[in-house]
Amino acid sequence: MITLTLKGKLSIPLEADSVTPDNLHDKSNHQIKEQTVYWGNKKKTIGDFFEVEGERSDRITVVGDCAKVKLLGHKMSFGAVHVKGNTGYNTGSYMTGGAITIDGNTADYLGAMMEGGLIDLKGNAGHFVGGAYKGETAGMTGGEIIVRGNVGHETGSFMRRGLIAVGGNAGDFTGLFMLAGTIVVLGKAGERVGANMSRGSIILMNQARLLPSFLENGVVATPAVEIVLGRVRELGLAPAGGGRYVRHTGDVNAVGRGEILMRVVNRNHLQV
Amino acid sequence: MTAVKQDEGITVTEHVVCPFCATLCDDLVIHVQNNQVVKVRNGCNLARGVFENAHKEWATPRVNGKEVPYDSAVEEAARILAASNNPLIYGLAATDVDAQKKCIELADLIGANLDNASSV
Amino acid sequence: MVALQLGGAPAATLGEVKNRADLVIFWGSNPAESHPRHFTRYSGSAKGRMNPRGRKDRYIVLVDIRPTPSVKYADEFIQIKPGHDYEVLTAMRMLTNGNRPDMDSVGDVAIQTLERLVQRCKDARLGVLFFGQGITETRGKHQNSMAIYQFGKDMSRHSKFLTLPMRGHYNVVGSGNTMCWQTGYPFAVNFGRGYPQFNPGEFSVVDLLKRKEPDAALIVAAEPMDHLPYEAARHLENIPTIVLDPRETLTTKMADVVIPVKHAGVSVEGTAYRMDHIPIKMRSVLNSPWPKDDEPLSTIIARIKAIRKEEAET
Amino acid sequence: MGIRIVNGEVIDPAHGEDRVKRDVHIKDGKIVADAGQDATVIDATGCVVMAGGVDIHTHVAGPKVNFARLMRPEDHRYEHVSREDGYERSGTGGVAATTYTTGYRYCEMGYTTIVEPAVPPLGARHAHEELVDIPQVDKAIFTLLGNSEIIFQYLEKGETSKINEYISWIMDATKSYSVKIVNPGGANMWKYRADIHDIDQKLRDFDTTPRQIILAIADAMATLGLPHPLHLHCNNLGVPDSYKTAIATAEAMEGRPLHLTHLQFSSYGASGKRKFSSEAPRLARMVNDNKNITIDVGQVLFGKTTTITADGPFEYHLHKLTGSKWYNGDVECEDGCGVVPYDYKRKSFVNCIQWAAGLELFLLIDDPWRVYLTTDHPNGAPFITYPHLIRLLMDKDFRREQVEKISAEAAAEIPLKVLDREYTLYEIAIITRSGTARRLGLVNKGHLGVGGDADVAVYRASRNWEEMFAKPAWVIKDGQVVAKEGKVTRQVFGTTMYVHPARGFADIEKDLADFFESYYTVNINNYPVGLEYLPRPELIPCQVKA
Repeated sequence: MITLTLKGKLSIPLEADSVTPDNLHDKSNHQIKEQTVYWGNKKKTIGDFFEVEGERSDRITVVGDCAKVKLLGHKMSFGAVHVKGNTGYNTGSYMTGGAITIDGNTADYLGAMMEGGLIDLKGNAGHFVGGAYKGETAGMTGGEIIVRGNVGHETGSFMRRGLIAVGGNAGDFTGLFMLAGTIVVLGKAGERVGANMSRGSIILMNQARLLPSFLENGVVATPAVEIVLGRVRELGLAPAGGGRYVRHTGDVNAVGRGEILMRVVNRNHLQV
Repeated sequence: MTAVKQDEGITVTEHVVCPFCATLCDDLVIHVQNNQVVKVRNGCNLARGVFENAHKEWATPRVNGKEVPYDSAVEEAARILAASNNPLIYGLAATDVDAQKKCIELADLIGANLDNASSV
Repeated sequence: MVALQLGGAPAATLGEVKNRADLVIFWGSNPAESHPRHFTRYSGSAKGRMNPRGRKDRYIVLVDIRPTPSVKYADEFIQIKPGHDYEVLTAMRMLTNGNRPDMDSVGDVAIQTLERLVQRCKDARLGVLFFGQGITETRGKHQNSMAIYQFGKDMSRHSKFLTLPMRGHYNVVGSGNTMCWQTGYPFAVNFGRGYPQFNPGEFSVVDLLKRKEPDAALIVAAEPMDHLPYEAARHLENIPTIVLDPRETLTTKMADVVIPVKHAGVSVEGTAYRMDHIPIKMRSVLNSPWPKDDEPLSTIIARIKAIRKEEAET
Repeated sequence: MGIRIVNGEVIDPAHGEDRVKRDVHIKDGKIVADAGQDATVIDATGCVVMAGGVDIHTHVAGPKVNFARLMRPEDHRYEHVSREDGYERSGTGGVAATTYTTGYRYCEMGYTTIVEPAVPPLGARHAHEELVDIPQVDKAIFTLLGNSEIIFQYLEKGETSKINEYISWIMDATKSYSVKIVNPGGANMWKYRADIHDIDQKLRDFDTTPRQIILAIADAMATLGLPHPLHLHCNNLGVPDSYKTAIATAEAMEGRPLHLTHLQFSSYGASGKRKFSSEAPRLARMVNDNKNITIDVGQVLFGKTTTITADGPFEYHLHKLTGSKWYNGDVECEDGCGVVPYDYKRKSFVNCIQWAAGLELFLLIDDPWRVYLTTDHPNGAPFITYPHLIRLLMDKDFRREQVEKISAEAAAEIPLKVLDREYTLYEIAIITRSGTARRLGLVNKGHLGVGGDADVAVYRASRNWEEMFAKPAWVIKDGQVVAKEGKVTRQVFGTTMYVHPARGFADIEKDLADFFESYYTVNINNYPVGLEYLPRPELIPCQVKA
């Protein structure tokens, strides 16, 4: 186990993409301290900002309020990063494997462009969870992201594969330009869910106002949903089971083969 | 190519471009007397505002509120930016391309954040 | 800008509008007050090759959440419910693509009204949709612009159609262009690692200031104390702030260092880019005792290089 | 202080020198007979010494290139030039790289001169503002005139002398080097969502045809004595049977000098099972038979790129085909442009035919002085792939390996599979510098004779041509060493070359004033680009025939 403890409070952000098992697993304690991080416009080392305990491990624990620490677990492909606190922008971006657990909150772009692995966030996330960076036409292509709190806008934008499960509420444009994959929102979802989605599934446990470009396609009780929700439970969230879902297909302005499944609470919602 | 007429101390400049909005009208006729714009032809209200008020409230070189020689203000600016660990350069939308280029060069040199009004 | 990055757009210079457009739509834009001569020079009464009679050869539609002074220049005003631009545009895209929304109205606009508008676009010799801050600063932000561009691309399958933003500051397009050719990105760039990184939100001015991350600021030809949200601008009061500006502003009054400069386009020549990306050389009509702003910037660059060299030697 | 390059083998096709062991002397930015005793000595043992590369067609600056940068942040995110690595200015790469990065990369390949070939007059100021920010190389622009409504109006009235006068005026007003025509009449028709498909098809608004446009402009250019002849992107580019239009266009010229650009994109037929075939052999024969014609290839190489062209209708077609991002930018009274990302795939039949057709043009055109190496950057591939392309031309075994990797269906059909020709170093020097410099009319470039510009590339000889051309041991610009071992060591700025043709063919002042007033949105008095936009101007004289 490698433990990095943040020495003080940061006001200027730190880009810490060197903090991955891929980079640190074969390094001595001294070498870890010498690894590069970027603090504002200065090139610094991990040892400048963190107390470092342990060495040569694929398990990294980061302790402290790292809300200004960006890019933790960036591009990691194996091992585990456990953050006992908050994290900053781009946590777990481009990760291909391994697991990141965050006890606190995080900023925007959690797991952006993710290809594989697991991210478990106990608190809230910002915008673009599992999303695509600006201009990219493919976002998350694999892996799983669990957020126990709330998420911001554009969750899973341009998603191609994988699972994003949100325990709390989601902002607007969940599943924007989604190409495939699955998004589950246990709380309330904001406006414009699935805008421009071509394929893929969005499962909503509460009512949401959909765009005109989604067509209602009957009420279904599908085993596929139960399989997804089973996995979500395994990952530690607790969606209700066994319900029926109104199936909406769209976005007809895109390819139109996506689906939004909204859990039926009572019949009245159909007039909403 | 600018037609400049001298008439009772008034200089008239034609084909003037208005530096207010991105419509960038380039047919203004500006009359100047004693380094003040006294008449704006072809311009809208906003253009008139820009030119007719242009001689008012000129900024002066200052450091911490005190007027200083120009070079001292520039020197202080360099000192502040050289010492900064995370500078921000913002603006650019209301000046010309040469100044914009210099802002980018400076941002590149000092590792700054650089943004313009596009993001606002 | 972000919307352009997401998918591009069908665009043209404003002379195309002057010469050919027979349908002009303003959406979330109030040109009568924000761009007063746009109408006469390019989009409304301007006479051109196919529009010899000017205004009479064009049908003009205004779409907004409330009537504005621009309404009187339009043939038709469509009022939509605040914050519903995206829904209305979604319905218009459906109609363009041959799908009728299963509802009578969207965003308080009757589907029939939208159907008529879409048909006008399809029948146009050249249709143009100008959009302004009313759409880019409401719920959905850049996704609203994206919806406009998507509508333009959908409509391009049926007719010649353009979607053009009404940009504000006179050279905001120049700043985007210059940054783009030198860094690859039009705004929100960070050079902290020695090369340009781009991420709106992470590196854009309002977010940076709200998070109190910069430890010094250089403001060039802008008025953040007036234009930015106060919760962002107030961080400038807590850090060393340098301002280059021809005139006293709220920002110069607050700044630690004020460097007066010539006023581009008033007291010095220089290039600016029009909203349709055409560069024009500005003229000078007044004298100013101060240098042009690139001069103090060059001096600052030289001084910082010298300071770095001294530091390296000691 | 001068430089003396010793012990190298000089390849200088302009003077017929092929691997000649001689010293090259440099002083005051020029090649000289004797650099003097105090000259710095560069020991080029094991190296070949050539003039700096001259790229005749590369989209590197101006409005549409900047739209390509703007529209694709994802193109910049994964490649950068960092100040940490010692560069004066940082930047980002990808296929549409930033200006500083573009200059550094060209220099690091041994290129010292580049031409941005497609600038609409209204975009000239923008293009020049970008050129100022491209270091390490000399530069020039070509102005787009093939859809100029002013020329169309004069054509309708048969006012040839006014066309001469206008082109002379616009060359000066845009500080341009020559004229480019893209899809003559096509961009104008695109303003109605239409295109033009035959060189004798009439335009909709104007009583003229592509044939008339091309001939009038070519004749005007000859009258003005512009140093580079008409640079033409044919109608119907990129579609099956485009080769027929290219041949018809070449025949229409009736012996007038013509440069057909990125001819590869016009070399397709409609035969074979897929109704898409390479007709490069026919076009090569046409070039071999017509000494008035030169071409650059516009080679396609596999990978992701961004297509950028003034051919608006072509880009819309590509956007519909691929569903990719699409930017369209029509330019009032003048032209248009489009930008669409594209991915050339080894498994795509069509892309493989395109790849093969370019190589076939290189290998089947006999005279290397009339075929030039380009990728129509970035349309066929980014320019950083030139060393790879050189290896494809010089190494037939390598080429055969590459053929084996492409779509088997395409591999079975392409004429390329039977071509064994290998380019020599001497021929490579012609198609990358000596030939292009000569065709551009740049008498001081592309050679190592006394009086030439001291732009020199020293390549360490290797059997792996790709490695050799990717990292020259030394690059010298204007007599200074600016790169070593493929890395920029000194930032310098080259000149911008332009022409100033004679005037006085006709009086068009009032015509222009009326036209601008009626149809332009920019004041004619604010339209011309002044010399202040060229901080290092280099006037190249026109050659008017007596």
